[in-house]
Amino acid sequence: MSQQLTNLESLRSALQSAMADDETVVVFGEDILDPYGGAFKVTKGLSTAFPNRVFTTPICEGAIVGMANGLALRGMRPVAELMFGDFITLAADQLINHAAKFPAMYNGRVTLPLVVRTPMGGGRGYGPTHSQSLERMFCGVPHLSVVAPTIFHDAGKLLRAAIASDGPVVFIENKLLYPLRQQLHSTATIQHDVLDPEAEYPTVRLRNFGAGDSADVTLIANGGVSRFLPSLLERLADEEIRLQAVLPSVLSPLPPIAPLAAAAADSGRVVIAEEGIATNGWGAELAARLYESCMGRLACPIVRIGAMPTVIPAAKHLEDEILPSETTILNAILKVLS
Amino acid sequence: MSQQLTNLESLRSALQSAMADDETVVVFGEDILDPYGGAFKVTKGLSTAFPNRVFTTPICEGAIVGMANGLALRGMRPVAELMFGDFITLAADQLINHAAKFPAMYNGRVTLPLVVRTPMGGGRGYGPTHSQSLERMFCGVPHLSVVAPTIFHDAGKLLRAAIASDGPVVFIENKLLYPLRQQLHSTATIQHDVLDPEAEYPTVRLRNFGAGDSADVTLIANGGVSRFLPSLLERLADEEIRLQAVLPSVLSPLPPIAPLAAAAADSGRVVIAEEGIATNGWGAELAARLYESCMGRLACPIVRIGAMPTVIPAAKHLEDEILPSETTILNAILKVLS
Amino acid sequence: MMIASPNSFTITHQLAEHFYAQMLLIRQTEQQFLELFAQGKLNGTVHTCIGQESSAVAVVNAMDTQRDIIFSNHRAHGHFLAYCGDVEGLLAEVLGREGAVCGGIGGTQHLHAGNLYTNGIQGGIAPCATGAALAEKMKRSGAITTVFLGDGTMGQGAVYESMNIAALWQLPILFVLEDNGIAQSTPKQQEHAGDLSTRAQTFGIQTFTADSFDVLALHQTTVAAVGLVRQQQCPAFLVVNCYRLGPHSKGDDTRSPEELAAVEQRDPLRQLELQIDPEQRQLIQQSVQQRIQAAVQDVLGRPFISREGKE
Amino acid sequence: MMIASPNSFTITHQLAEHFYAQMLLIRQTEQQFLELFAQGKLNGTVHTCIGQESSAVAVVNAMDTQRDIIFSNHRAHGHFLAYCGDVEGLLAEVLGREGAVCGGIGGTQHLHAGNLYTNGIQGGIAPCATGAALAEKMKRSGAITTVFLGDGTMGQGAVYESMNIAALWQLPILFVLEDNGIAQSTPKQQEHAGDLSTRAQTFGIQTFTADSFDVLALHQTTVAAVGLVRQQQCPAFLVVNCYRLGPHSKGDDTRSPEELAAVEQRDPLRQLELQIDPEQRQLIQQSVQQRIQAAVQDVLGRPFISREGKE
Ligand SMILES: Cc1ncc(C[n+]2csc(CCOP(=O)(O)OP(=O)(O)O)c2C)c(N)n1
Ligand SMILES: Cc1ncc(C[n+]2csc(CCOP(=O)(O)OP(=O)(O)O)c2C)c(N)n1
Ligand SMILES: [Mg+2]
Ligand SMILES: [Mg+2]
Repeated sequence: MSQQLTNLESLRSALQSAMADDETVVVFGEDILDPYGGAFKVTKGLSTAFPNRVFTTPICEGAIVGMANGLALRGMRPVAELMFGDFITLAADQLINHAAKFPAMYNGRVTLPLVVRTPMGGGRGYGPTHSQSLERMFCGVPHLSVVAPTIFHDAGKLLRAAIASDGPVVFIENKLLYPLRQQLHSTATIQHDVLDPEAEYPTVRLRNFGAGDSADVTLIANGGVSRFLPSLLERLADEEIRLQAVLPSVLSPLPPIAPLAAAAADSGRVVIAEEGIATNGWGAELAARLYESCMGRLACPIVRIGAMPTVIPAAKHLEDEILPSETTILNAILKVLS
Repeated sequence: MSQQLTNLESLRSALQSAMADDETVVVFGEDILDPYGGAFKVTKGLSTAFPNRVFTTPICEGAIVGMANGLALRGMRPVAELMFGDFITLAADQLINHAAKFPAMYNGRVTLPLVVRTPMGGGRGYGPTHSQSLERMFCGVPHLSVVAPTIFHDAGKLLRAAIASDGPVVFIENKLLYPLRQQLHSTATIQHDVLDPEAEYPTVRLRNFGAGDSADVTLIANGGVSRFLPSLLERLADEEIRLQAVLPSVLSPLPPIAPLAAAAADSGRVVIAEEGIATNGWGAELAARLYESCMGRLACPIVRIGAMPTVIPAAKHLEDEILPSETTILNAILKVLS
Repeated sequence: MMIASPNSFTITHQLAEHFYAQMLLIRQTEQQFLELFAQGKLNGTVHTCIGQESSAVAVVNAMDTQRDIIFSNHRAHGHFLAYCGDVEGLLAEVLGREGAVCGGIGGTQHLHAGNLYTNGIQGGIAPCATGAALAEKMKRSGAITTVFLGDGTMGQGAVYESMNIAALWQLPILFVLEDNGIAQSTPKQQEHAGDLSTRAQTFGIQTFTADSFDVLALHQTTVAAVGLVRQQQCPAFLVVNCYRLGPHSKGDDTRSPEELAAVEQRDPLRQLELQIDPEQRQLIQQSVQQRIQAAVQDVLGRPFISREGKE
Repeated sequence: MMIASPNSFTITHQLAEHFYAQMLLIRQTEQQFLELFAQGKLNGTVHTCIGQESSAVAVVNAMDTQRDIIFSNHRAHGHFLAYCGDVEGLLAEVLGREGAVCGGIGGTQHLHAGNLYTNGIQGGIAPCATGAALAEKMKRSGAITTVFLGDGTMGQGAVYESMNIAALWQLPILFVLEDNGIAQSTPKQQEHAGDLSTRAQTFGIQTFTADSFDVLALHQTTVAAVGLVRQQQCPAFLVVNCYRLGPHSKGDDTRSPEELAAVEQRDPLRQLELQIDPEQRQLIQQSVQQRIQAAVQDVLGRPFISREGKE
């Protein structure tokens, strides 16, 4: 099997191919021109290949997304980059009161094929305003999708799906995943399959045990925390704990609940993990839905793991205490097992 | 017993007394000067009484809250009004990356006594950008409180508590509650008591049955939907259905879960209602927490009621179909009872 | 362009009548709204442009409505009617009846027809319009984009972000400031430092100013501005001094009687009326009145729109 | 004010030495940061103001640091050190050690000491500073507020919203534009239409410009601007043309060697050095070096800060 791409390479080549395939795709953002190629280099090479369709913008996140809205209304497929996900607050009005409103409030008579890509997450010591995972703010906004690849998804394919979609999508890229290689296939220990291969934004399932067995624990997780899974799955396999990890790639609207609920009920023990704060997070809605669907079939309460509810410190050792880690997830798994 | 104040009167007199009692209280917002006195008239009379501490601002919601942040850092107690709650998206960055960050990221060495008051909610035919209940976006933001009176709370007292608080508070006023009279005492049918009278933002409990009995159903609700309760409690009393309604006034961080869970477990049947969209709403976190705390003690899944997940139409009859009503709550109650 | 043609006299004459008919249509449609509101048949809110119709008519008629694009705000009935004349669709929209241009969902503040888009968030349309202008420039459609902003809305930072980008990238967009000197209840002097008509200068955007009192002159200025935008593929800023004769929305006017009397003197419709041949005028008045009466009757007879089939 | 005093020669001389000491302290502290970063002892990011120290020193020294207020941004070490000189507190902050000014939580971009506040969101501090200026005006403290903004940050609408309010309400605030001609990797010409130094004109805000190359002249200009703000209780806009000698943060400089060589020629520290008596210069250099070495040693010897006791 050929060496897998990194998340970053996958995203970058998706942008390249999307622009090559469709000349209505235009890309915007701060500092995205070559040779710099963007703060996280996802757009590197794009402006050289498509000089007339890649725009470096002034620093004005609101107008970046606003402009993208106008382009989308007029038949283009804008892909806007916000340099850090923390700045999405500045575009909240354009996302909520414009992008997500136009098609519905004009009674479906316009489409709004917009993608806002942005890196979220901590772990790099960037401090309180450059480390958050704010996608939760946009989960549940009607007519807006929130998509986030894990390392077990083909990030580029998801991005292509988002670009092909006729509605607005907030596309979350976790900073720490960029350099990691995508893991799209099974390994000796880890069974990799896709619950809904036909879905626009599919859900991946990973198991550290054979197909015949049922899981001891179900972990439902998204985005950045997926980086802990290869080690976690191996480690639990060693201890003969059967873990199944279910990884949706669309955070909002949630994918159909039945397959997730089936997976949850299969083990009766569930952990939900995300990098953002768990309180009122993505996992809150998911947990509520799972409880609804699994009434009487859960052996114990769902444990939700996320960042502690405070600011994310700049000092690395303090940051580590705030953000979820392999250990906090492992402990949650052991907790639901006990 | 003397005639109760309307919600509007209560809020207005709280602003008056807060300004009279503390000269660091300053009030800002669009069109708030007399004789106009603000779009919803909550600030009416203030600029006449305190001409030097009431400021009508240009139309710039971001800077309104930003300025308030600066005032708060410098020892004032700003109360900013956003004319419609829908515009809070424009202040999201100032609330999330400034107000909620400064005290914690400066390691507790500053306080930020800010109140952002804003009317949320529909039912007036104002259409997609003037009718939303967006408080859910700010629920779960660390170091930020979200407070919302019901008609069973002393709205003015809550506002005074918010003004007295040393951290930032988003204070949600439901438009349709403004003209309604506060109901702060028991009536022939409705037992009114406060679960935590000492709390800064107390939780009210209403029961249409005597103290000895336990409830058939527990409804946990907030803000605007409280207006349906007087009729609902009466109606269910007629049908001999014992309803207890639990109404927190602080939406985030949630009040201690134990008393809410006790109320939920008491009946084993729970409905959660809010005017905002239920998906990823205030009720999602609440439901998840109740399930956690009431494991095995709920007779059936919690039903969450909120606005349908779409834009709020301008046409009144269409709007009525989207927003929660007495009927949708009643139906949810009947559903959990069946 | 028409103005400069050889038979300019007749054409100006025709133009005046054409403008008069449109302005009257707007005025009377909005008066209907207020009446329907008073009768309880219309819910929510309406922001009428009574007194400002000439701005809508002068500007929109300077555009190429086959291809050009308009973004507008809460006070958009005039822009909408000058653009497409669909009285029935608009009436149905605000009354929630079948045939509503946005299915009764948008209502008065959130309208869409052809290339016209409105939204109720002050300032938010400025970057959207800027993006639309970029789209058309990239498509080489030759279309320009016009965005209508009020004086109060010049308080929003989004406007300056947009102007900067529009000038930096030389986008074909006309920023139209309808300066009626008031925002809801607040006079301009309490909202703005300095002179609003200089706000685009720092970005190197050429500024045009005119008064809405004289619709023909305003039109001529707009034609020049539109010509610049289209030919040079660059932004321009058009400041229209105008007068809000009515309340902000309904009945919420706190201006003094003197102030109201003063703006009343600046009614462009009455002013234009004087320039129209009385016979013609009567014909136009009759036709507009019939049109509107028929539309109201038609639309009120339609069933309320249903949500069926919508998710 | 000092400048205009009778013994202006000696005092200018003393001022130059004072400024030189501060600028050198800033320069060498930041060089330490880069070194510590290279050694893997410092995580995250640092935006050094290498080459721009004179702006920090000239502006902050024109203020009354006992009462005046400073808001700054991601590139704030210079402002911080010129304001309070707390090398140890700053070092501890970026190294996460005991004694950190913000408990290691804020880190390089989120600093607070006395009346100085920084944040890492470009533009967001402008309205905060405006509010602070209003607070001080209401309190009649006589304090003024200075807010530091970069040229790139002039793209944010929040800046214009703030200028409008500051001018409308005549607030004692000095907007300082540190125009180093670049934002991260993007040259000013790709970020802005028109001339940045005219951006405050439309609001009627008086504008001062100076070059950071000559710290004494810049200081003099700032003293005038501060004097205006304090005496007239009104806003002013100070444009400081300056030069970023180093990368945006660490190693991310894509400027050409020629460009870098050109800015290298504009190092205000080297320029000032020429004006200082060699003996004095050596004394200052030694003292600064000792100070920093001692601080680094001290701070690196401290334990990592703990979260205990924090919620
Ligand atoms: C973001 C936002 N803030 C506030 C409002 C409420 N509002 C609607 S119209 C208006 C006044 C607008 O004044 P101006 O821009 O001068 O336009 P005019 O009403 O005079 O046409 C205000 C404050 C809004 N719709 N959007
Ligand atoms: C709202 C926001 N957008 C983007 C950034 C990322 N960023 C940090 S510094 C910077 C460039 C700022 O340029 P300028 O204002 O000229 O200041 P300089 O770095 O030159 O001092 C950018 C884009 C940010 N911190 N905040
Ligand atoms: Mg106006
Ligand atoms: Mg710069």
